[in-house]
Amino acid sequence: MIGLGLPRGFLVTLKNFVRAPVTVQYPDRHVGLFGAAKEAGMNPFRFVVKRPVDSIKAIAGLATVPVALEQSPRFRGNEFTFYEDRCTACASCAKYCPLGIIEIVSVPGKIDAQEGESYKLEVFDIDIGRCMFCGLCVEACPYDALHMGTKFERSTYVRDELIVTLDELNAAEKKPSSFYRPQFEENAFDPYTETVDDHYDAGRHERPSDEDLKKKWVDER
Amino acid sequence: MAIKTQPVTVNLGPQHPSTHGVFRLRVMFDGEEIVDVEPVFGYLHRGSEKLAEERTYTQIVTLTDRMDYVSPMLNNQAYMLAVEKLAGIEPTQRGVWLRMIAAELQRIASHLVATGFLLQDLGALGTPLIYAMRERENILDLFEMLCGARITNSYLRPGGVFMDAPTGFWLALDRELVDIVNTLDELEEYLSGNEIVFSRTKGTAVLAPELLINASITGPMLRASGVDWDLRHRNPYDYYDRIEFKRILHTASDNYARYWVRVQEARESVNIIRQCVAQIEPGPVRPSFDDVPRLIRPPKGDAYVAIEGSKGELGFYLVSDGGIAPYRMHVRAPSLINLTLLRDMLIGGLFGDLFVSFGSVDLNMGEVDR
Amino acid sequence: MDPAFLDNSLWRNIYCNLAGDSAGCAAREYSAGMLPTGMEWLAFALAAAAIIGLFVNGVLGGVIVLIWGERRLFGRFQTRTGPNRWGPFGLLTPVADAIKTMFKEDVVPKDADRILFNLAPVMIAAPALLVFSVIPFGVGTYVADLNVGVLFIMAVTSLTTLAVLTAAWSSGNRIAILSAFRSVALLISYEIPMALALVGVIMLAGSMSLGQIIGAQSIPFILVQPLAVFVFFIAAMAEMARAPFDLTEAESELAAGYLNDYASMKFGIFFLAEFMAEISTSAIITVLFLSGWRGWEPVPSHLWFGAKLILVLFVIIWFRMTLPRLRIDQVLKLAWKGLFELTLINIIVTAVLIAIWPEPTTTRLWIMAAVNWPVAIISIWAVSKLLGTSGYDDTEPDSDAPVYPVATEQIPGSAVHISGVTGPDTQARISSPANSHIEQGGN
Amino acid sequence: MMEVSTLTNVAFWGASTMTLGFALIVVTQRDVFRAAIALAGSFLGVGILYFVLSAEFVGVVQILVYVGAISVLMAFAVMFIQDVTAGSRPVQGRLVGATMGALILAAVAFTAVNTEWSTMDDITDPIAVAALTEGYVEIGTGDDTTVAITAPAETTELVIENGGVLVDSTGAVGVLLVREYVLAFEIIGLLLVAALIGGLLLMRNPGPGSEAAAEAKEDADAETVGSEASV
Repeated sequence: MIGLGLPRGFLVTLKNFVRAPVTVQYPDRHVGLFGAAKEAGMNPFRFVVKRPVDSIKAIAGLATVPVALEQSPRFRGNEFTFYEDRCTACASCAKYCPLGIIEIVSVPGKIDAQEGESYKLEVFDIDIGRCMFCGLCVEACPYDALHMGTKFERSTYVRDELIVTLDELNAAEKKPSSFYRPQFEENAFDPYTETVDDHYDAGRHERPSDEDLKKKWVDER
Repeated sequence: MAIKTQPVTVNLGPQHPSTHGVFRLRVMFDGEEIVDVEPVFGYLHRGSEKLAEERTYTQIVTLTDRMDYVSPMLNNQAYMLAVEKLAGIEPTQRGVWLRMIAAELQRIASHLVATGFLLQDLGALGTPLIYAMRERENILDLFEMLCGARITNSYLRPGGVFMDAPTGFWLALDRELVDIVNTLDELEEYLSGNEIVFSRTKGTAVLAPELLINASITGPMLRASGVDWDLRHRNPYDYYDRIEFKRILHTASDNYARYWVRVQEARESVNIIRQCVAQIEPGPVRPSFDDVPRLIRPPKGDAYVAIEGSKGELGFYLVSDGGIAPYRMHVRAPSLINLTLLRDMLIGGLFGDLFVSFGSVDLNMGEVDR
Repeated sequence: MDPAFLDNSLWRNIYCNLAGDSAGCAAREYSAGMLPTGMEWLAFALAAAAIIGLFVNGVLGGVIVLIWGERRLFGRFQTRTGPNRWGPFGLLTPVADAIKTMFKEDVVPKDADRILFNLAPVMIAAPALLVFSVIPFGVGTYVADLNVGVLFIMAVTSLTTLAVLTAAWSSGNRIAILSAFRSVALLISYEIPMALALVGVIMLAGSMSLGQIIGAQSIPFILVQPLAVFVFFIAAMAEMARAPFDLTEAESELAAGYLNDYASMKFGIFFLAEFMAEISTSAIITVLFLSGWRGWEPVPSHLWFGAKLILVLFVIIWFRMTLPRLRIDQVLKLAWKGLFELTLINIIVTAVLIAIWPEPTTTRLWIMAAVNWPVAIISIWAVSKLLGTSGYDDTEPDSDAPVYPVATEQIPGSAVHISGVTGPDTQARISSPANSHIEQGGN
Repeated sequence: MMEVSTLTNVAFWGASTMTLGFALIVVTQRDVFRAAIALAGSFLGVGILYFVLSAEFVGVVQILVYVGAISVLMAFAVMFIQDVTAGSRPVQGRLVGATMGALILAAVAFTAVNTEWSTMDDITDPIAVAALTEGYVEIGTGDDTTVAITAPAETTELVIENGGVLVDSTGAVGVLLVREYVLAFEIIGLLLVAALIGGLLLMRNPGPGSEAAAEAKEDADAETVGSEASV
């Protein structure tokens, strides 16, 4: 059973043995002395002199530095970014959701100076516990009010906490994913460093012209 | 010399580490030799075909992701071709090229998984599997760039794909293609000449081509027996007729041939992707909503489209009654049909070869049970 | 219980220090012991307690480090990092594992034979620990230099199979029984080449005492006995049931085999015994073939031993990480048709060499090495030919091989694509009568 | 009369109890597999007894062969028994068996009591006395390994150098086996081979023309496999 194949296999595994590991450590990664010094922004000697305790920890393998995950801006994640100002309560998202987990209750309400009459949201609940993040709701939203988020940590001990309500959506940090929102990609928007708090800055997918709006809301009434 | 023995029946699964999902095999052993095999499946049945009757044509894409969860892009492609045929939608050029690139990347990923798990079944303690999965991760990163998800892609829409590739994608793809070839080289260096892999897989679970054809086995399993049957060549869908590619054939029809065909096909897929990248042109990736609305209502009728999936002929049969949801959907799942020769493969073999032969079918329980 | 076994050993030193100038220690000039005369039994008990405590804890500590090291090395071979979260460099991971294992529910299957089921972990742990009693870890660091040390190791390691058999049978589980059958087959097959491989070493050293074998290695026997090393290494891997011979556990076939029904610390003991076997095997290889604790002077002998031990462990782990598992018939074939012959060749060649040059000195050992290496290479090559490896290089199919005939043309009217670009535009895919209902469809 | 050390006594009685206790389990235990394991324990006790008697070579071989191999094979063979846990049914004519057993026990006891065992005082060989009374001189080799003096392999007579004492019986056993009792040794080997072949023959399938029948059966199996192509 001895041939050249086995030794070649051993060489391949040995070659991989000396390779740098591909593991991505999360949420932080262990570093040695050099890594800790680099993180602190000084050379190792200076680091040992300046911060002896930290350097001992680093040598003992206990020092960690946080890791920023490399994710695509299109990542369809948690924490939907929702701009209530833009929502007309048309419930397209609820209709397009394959699982029917978006619950919308609306009342006829406010009048937007620009866009005219709209509906006020009473309830806008997304049951994230059942959500599969397909993004069809975001794709369906004609006014770009709903965006996918970029986070992925939302573990709780109680299922009810997985229902995201309107208040939570409004309060959440607005880091919209560029999934189905090409305007973010055109502006080279990075959802991992920037936030878009104002719905005007979030850009419009297909914004009707002023004439159209006037025709629709004033002339034809 | 025959020694008086008594066969013993052992239940392998449904919670067995090597059954590639939840699958149960009632095996009768005589010593180490397999006397009888009875496959029991259905543990992962989720009723996807029934669920499809309650969903719009676009929503069903999310269901197809979950059928063969190691090659969702190919499922998407097969399903969308069926929808386009049913509704008479003409896809956009760029959309077709993009989904071909995605499908071929998915084929590589799927073949890598198959190879890795075959070696896992052979008893290599994870090393080849991790080398293969490492490369698959990079492919999934590309998918994340394309559509924001790694496995539950739902990338395709009627008439194309939902979004054009981001600008960084093409550079990453170029790099990844080089990496894939390197990984395949490494895997072949490691395994293709390995005496233990040889002695374990050569001449085991040999199936005659006639038997395979009669049982309507397709895919790498069929091509490993020397039957030149590749739907990309026989029945070109999308733009495969504009692509020059080699059909990989092996004549031995044993476990080794199946492994070899998969690895070589992954190499060939790299070629296909290179040609796709060379031919792709700018343009819209899906028809405008005037041509193809979000909610399509195909005319009454039915359509069947099959593509060359990573595991064999993957077909979707759709019947429309003119509504927003299909009246009936049926999937020709290659994993299920390739499993039908399990008894022929296993009976008379040894226990050690059981899961190797089983793994060489490259089946996926999500697809078998749907 | 002849005290002569215990000469100069750790055991003897402790005992004589305690008991003083008593019967067993006459020649050792321990004029006064710590205990008064007549308290030999207490000295015996104390020394025994000390030795047992030292060795059991030392071995368990070694196992913990080995588990950590093995997992780290696994990680590196698979381009991962391995466990590194818990404690410095992940060193506390095995401790955490042990705590977790202890607090698991201790399940005994309904059909199990309770007594034997509980006895099996003890049966496997005892011999695994017993092996260490004869291994010299350094100058004067051993419990007993048994004059049949090599044979003792063989005897004690063979006990593990009985434990495996007991565990498998008492579980009342068919998969476990299959694993036990394999275990017995492996034992019977590999005990023989393993023992025969050692004959060459015993002949060269002229003794079965591990101390004397180390003493005889003016050059490491790995250079003098390449065939013996080759066979012993493979046989030892098989005896330990490590990959590529892990047929008894074979997680992809038997799903841990005889360990199937064990939970909690009973499983933990099996697990520990497995790693103890790995350490003891490496130690035996170190002693028999790598000249044990011998090395250049200023470095202490224990360090030499440790370094060689770690080297052997690395090679074992490397093997385990690289090779797929062999099938049972191939494993047995390898033992009977391959290794057995190799050991016989080795014995004959060594016997002839010793007959020519009795009482081997360093120079003579070098000459023997020069003879043995070509013999080893040629015989391994010849035996691999006998085992039938021809054709192992034709990975690609013959290009002239007949391919199953299918139509070379495309199926007429086959294109499903409607864009008009892909050629003939028809709705139906296959126009056979059986599939005619499909033609109704499309648009 | 030499004084046997307390430790030796403890070891002897411990090992004897172990041997007899396990032997008792062997004959009383219904479960055949448990009996086989107990037998292994009994063998182990005998092995320890050999160690106590300074016959460590025999002791190790006892463990290697009897505990490590024969017990394993017995336990293995037990698995082929139809109903292991029930064991064998009580034999007819228990009375006869009991009588026979009692008679044999009586004979053994009678012999043991009536034999004139040689005592320590009867031993005149000074070396043996030295060994037994632990009054020997140890010889170190100068290295840290202290070696007890052994006999040169060429002679069957035990030569003691420097007034030391023979501890290693391995060489002596080997010399005896391949010099004086070589014929007996070979005959036993032959006997074992014969037993092996006999065992294989007994295990054979006793069907009519077994090999041809087996082949025909295999062919038939292959045909059925071919015909039912799918499940």
